[in-house]
Amino acid sequence: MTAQIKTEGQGARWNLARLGSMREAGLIVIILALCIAMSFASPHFLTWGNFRAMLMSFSIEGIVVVGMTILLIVGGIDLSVGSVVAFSMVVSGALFLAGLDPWTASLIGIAVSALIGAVMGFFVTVVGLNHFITSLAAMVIVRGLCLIVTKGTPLSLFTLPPAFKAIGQGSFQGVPYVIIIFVVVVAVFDFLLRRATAFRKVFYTGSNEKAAQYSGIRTKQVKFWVTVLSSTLAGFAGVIYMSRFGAATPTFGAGMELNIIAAAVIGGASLNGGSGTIFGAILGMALLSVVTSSLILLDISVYWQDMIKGCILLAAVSIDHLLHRRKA
Amino acid sequence: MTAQIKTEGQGARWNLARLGSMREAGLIVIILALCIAMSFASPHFLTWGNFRAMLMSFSIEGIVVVGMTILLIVGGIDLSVGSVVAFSMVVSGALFLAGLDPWTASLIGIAVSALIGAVMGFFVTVVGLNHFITSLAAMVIVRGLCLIVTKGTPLSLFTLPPAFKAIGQGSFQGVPYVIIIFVVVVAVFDFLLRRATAFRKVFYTGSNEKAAQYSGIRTKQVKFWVTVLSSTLAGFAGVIYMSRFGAATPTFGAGMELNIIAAAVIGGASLNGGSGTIFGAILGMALLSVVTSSLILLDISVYWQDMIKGCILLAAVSIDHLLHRRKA
Amino acid sequence: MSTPILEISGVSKSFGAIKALTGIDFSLAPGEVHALCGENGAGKSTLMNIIAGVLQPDEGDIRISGERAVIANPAAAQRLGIALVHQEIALCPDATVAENIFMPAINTRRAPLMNFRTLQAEAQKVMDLLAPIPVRTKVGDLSISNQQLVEIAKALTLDCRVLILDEPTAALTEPEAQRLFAIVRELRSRGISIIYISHRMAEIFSLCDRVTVFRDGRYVATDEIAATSPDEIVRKMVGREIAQLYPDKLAADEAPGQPLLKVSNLSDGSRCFDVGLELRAGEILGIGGLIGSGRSEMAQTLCGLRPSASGDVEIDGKPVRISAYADAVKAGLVYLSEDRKGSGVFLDMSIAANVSALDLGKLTGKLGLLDRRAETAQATELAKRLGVRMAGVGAAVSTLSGGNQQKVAIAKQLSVGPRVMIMDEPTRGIDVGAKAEIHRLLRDLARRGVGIVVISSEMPELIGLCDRVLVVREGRVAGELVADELSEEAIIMLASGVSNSQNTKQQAQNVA
Amino acid sequence: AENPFKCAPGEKYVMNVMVSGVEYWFPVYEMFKQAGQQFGCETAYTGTPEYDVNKQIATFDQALAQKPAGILVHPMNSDPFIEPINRAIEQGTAVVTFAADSPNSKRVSFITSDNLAEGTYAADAVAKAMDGKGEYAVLENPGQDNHDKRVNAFVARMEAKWPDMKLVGRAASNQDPTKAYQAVLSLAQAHPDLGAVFMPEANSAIGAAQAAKEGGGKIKVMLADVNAKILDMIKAGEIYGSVNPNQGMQGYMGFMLLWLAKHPELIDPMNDTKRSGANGMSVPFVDNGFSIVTAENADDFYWDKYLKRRGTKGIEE
Ligand SMILES: Nc1ncnc2c1ncn2[C@@H]1O[C@H](COP(=O)(O)OP(=O)(O)OP(=O)(O)O)[C@@H](O)[C@H]1O
Ligand SMILES: Nc1ncnc2c1ncn2[C@@H]1O[C@H](COP(=O)(O)OP(=O)(O)OP(=O)(O)O)[C@@H](O)[C@H]1O
Ligand SMILES: O[C@@H]1[C@H](O)[C@H](O)CO[C@H]1O
Ligand SMILES: [Mg+2]
Ligand SMILES: [Mg+2]
Repeated sequence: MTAQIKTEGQGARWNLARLGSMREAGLIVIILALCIAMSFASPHFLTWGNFRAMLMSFSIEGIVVVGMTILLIVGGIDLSVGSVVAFSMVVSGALFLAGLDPWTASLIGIAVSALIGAVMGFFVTVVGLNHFITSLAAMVIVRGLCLIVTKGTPLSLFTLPPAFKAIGQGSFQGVPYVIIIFVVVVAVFDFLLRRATAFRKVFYTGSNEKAAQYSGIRTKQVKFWVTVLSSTLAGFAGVIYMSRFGAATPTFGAGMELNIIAAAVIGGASLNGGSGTIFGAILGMALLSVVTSSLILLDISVYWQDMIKGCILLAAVSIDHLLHRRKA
Repeated sequence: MTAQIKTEGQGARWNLARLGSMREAGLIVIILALCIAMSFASPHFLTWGNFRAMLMSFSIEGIVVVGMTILLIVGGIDLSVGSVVAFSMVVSGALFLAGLDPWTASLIGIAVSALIGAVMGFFVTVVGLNHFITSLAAMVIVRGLCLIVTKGTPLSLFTLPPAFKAIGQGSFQGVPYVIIIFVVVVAVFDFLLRRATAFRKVFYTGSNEKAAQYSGIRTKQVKFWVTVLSSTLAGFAGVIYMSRFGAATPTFGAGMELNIIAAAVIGGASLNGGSGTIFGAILGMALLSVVTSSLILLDISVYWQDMIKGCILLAAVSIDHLLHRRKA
Repeated sequence: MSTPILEISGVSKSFGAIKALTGIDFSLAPGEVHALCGENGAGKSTLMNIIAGVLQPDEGDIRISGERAVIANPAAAQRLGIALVHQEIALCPDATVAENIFMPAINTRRAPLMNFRTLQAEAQKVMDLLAPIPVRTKVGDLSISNQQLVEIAKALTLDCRVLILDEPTAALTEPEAQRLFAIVRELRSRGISIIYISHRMAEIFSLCDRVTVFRDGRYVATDEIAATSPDEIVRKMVGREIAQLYPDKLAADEAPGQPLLKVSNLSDGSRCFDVGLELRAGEILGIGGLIGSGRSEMAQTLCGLRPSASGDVEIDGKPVRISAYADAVKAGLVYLSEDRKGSGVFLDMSIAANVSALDLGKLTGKLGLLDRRAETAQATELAKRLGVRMAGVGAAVSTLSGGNQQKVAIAKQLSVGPRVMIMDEPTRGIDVGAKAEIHRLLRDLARRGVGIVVISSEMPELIGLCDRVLVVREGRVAGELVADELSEEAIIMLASGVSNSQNTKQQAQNVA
Repeated sequence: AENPFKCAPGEKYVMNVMVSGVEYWFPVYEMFKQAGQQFGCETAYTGTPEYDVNKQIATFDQALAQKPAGILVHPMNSDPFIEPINRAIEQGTAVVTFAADSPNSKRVSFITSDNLAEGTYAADAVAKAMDGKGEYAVLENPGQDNHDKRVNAFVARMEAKWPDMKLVGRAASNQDPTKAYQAVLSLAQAHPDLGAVFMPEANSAIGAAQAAKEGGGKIKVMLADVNAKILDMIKAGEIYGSVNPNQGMQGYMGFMLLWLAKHPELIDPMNDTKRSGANGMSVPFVDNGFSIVTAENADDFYWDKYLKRRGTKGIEE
């Protein structure tokens, strides 16, 4: 039978053919093509400095993307991430200003974010609302909480101890900690999502919740915890932003959700659940980032930037789609 | 057979029981309850001036909601509506400033909006991208076009002839034309969506696209035209905004999409397609509007407004959901 | 007799105003295969869902080995050793066959990481018992009948005491069914108790030890198979005698009329090749073949539901170009899908809306408005004719039992008054009585000049109903059997290609 | 005679803005409120938390429905406010615009800092610090009038007065610190000699300053407006400086203008307003001035310290 042959041939080992058949291959090619074109167009593009800059610009958001992708896979969505990022900053910042050490303050900030996720999870699983409307309400409520805590003014955390600031601003052997943290988070969750038993249930629940239930999976629990995870990662990102900017801005991250969701969707996540990868989502983020910074490097007029950016985005996802469809 | 009896009992005529069994009953009750509470809390609430302000604030957006709801029913989504509203304004405005009469200019503005819808429809149906990513790209591109046309500065259309300005600013027997147009558009599309054969296909396509194909429905055509309709209505709204504001602002409507989608979802539209009503979506819009304006009337501190608004929203949709679920 | 492994007493269940089960009693002995019979909508699946923890009873008791049990969810049922193969396929389309098969095990797995290699090897072993479906395939890419096999394989992995099979063979052909029966017998010999739901009497009598009949949500009787007969069971189910299972065929002297449908050279380049067929007025043409032989794809290609590479189609002697299904419908050619849930019905829409989906035009008034009165009338009329058990035509199709959903799908085809109907597994999940009714209806239509093509995996149906049967193998027409040649052996031989008699090949060429 | 500078019972003055939760407005309202109290008037702070002209007009209309004596409004866009402002005037509510104008409406006065002067001053300061020679870039928020004015004035001044200052990049940061951060990083990559960056508001500056700092601190960050974080960074030398509109005067004088517009009977200028029936209070434009914030005076601009010093509840009263 052809079937068996195929199964044996495709061992667990990596090889080029397998790489080519990955969902992400198209995106990789497109990003590489853009990078090559850019390296001709601008002498500054292919420099470590520029790469560092691009990586820095999306690595903290990348942590949020991880949570969003997992949530999309389970069939959910989270519009509140921008607000939660800000709230985590604001809570940690306010506690620090109130005299707590910044590490404990940050842990509390993250815990509070997780709690917000738990409340959303409650409304989704127990009350039975959908993720869209629940997280929309949460987005508004949590943004409101930011205003209440800060009275509308950014908290200046100038006095944060250097050890804490180092997370966001320092580097190890020339590689910023932020990038290291980002890579670790992405690698860990990408691995877990592909291999961990617990995370497989996320796919099953998102693919067909009923079928998952019939297999004994407590899909509500799965959805609950994924919702908590997404908020927790947003909270974690908030703390790193705080360390990087040395400030806690109540308006921070407004509108961020769209970018985050776009990255995940470009990377292959479906809004209907059941599919998506962390690696793809990060590539989606990278694509958006490369395009944005290329336009600045090329000194395109601000009036034209949006238009060109949108067109490149549309072209890229179309090509990716066609490449992928050909294969399927 | 019980079946027959019930069928005969449910004539085309309205009756209270039928009203109670409507999907929208819960929302109506919630909005009424809020209004009654508010009329005790503030002497200004139950005044024509306040109602006029609330109606005016959502009637033009209400036209956009109509298109979005139909698009959601077919299983799509449109993130570009805010940009298209602005572009329609900007194109009509620029043409008017270039010497065209405002009516022709407006028609062209609406036609251009329809064209944008057609391009999105092309990418969705022919290329095969999803609505989310297509309309996200369109949102960015069209916003860019607004900036290019206006060089970023609002066009002042002070010289628009009074007859044209009257659409947005005038009234008939004390009722603003804007409100009249809104009511007519909503009534017409609500009726069509419930009764017209063409719109029934929208429901089939959104409910189960494959089954619709297996019923001989050209689902791609359906999706295409609904996408065009959504953009066209956004363009129409843009022209009315232009008349109302006497200006064409390139940044207008940024972020509008979330509010619009939220209204439709609160009103019972599903992001997975197949269900939704115009009437429900407009009630959703009304709910958001009543909550917002109540907070202002009650003189709630700005710090607290968002938080309270979000909580009321969450409570309202929870109650609606539970009322509805009890029935089902 | 020893304590029953499963004992149901006084179980009732309502869905709103509909009483699906009323005071049901049922008992399952250790190591028996117990058939459950009843008309569509009698409440069989509802009871099984209660036993498997999917639904909660309104009242009544469940005892497992004499102990009262509350089965709060499917996981609880699994812990009690109850496994259910659902009538409606419920698999995760984005996951592989292997993962679907072992999903319950993955759910309870302690180890933090998956071991895909072992998983796949194990899954392939289980799968191969039924059919050699590669387990790395995504379930969403499988045909509906292969999905059904995956469902069964999934249940076989459970270490269960009670296995429930809810119409497992509805979409299976004889060889797969036989493999399943062998497995069932093997399980019985290991002391596992099995509840077997089917509308196929032959299966019940060859496989089961006892049979229980439900009617209208009530318990009617339980008998030893040895002490009863198909006729008696049918009488208990339906409450009357069914005189004749299949309608009369075309008599030998009744020559079929002019050609209604003529197909030549139809290929899609991947799954069907060089197909030719001719359908004449008055006859019912059957199409047989093994699972995955490409019958469905052949029909879908013909109707414009899949792209075709070549082929000419004539309807009523006139050539028609079919590039989309809408063209076919316009030309009077309709197709009933084998995948009821996926492409046959709109689950969350009303019965009336489902019935009218195929031709809205005739319900549309001058202003482009839908005549809802006419829509209701049409649905009511057809539902009555097919005996759909429902609350009303305004009810969502999702509230119907499987067989009744199938009737709605058929009603949709009938609503348009087609010239030619291609029906893919038309009586899938339909009870004996209704089936005879539908067969009579099809024969009636044929006599009135409507072309009927029936694709069926159920051999008796092909033999009992059709005047002529084409057998398909690997996407090609392998041969044709006319009325007096029709037998199970003949069909199987052609379908599996074991016979290489000159004769068959000759015939195949003639047809092509 | 009796002191005429007193409000009648129930006479209420309202301030109306968009993005109402943002710090910029608070010092404006603080002095608006103080002036109101001194006149024995009621005051209220209203607006929408969103950056959305449609929503702001809704709040304006709602405030109007309560028939206040006057509204001090910051119109997010000019022309959309023509009709609402004119409607207010017709119903007898006085309207004064601040910080941004609606010039074609019948508003009585417009009070603002001089955005052109702010941009010009900022340009001079930056150029001087760089000895008149080097590369600079700007971050923008295309579409908001007062911000565009500042940026355009900044660029125009450089071109006119500082020929050796070269504009090497413009990017849209749209008041978003992360966008500003990414833009400055990219600009610094494209132009290794970039010496300064200007932006017309404070939100972007938090991100821009961080990026400049990570780039080794060669880039001078100049902006308009302040907040606590900006002030700290100015003091630490991480931000070069800021031009800050004199918000308090905007509020206080804004109130005075409104009050006078509501009580034109108090004045009797030698003109034709009596004859024409127009409002005799006609001061079309007031410049409330701006401050230059540097490390030396930064301490005076902290909102929380100011609030503590004054012992009031800010916008919550
Ligand atoms: N979710 C539901 N909502 C409302 N009614 C339901 C629902 N599920 C089942 N029913 C009703 O309960 C009755 C019993 O259905 P059930 O599916 O148990 O029948 P069945 O015996 O399995 O029939 P079939 O042979 O067609 O599968 C039917 O009348 C059906 O319409
Ligand atoms: N989308 C698909 N992608 C890949 N293979 C498919 C797809 N759909 C069907 N197949 C395969 O094509 C073959 C033919 O399927 P088809 O459904 O036409 O056969 P059939 O003779 O009607 O049998 P069945 O009883 O399974 O319906 C099967 O092996 C099936 O698994
Ligand atoms: O930047 C601020 C605000 O954005 C507001 O427009 C008021 O004036 C400016 O100084
Ligand atoms: Mg059933
Ligand atoms: Mg088939």
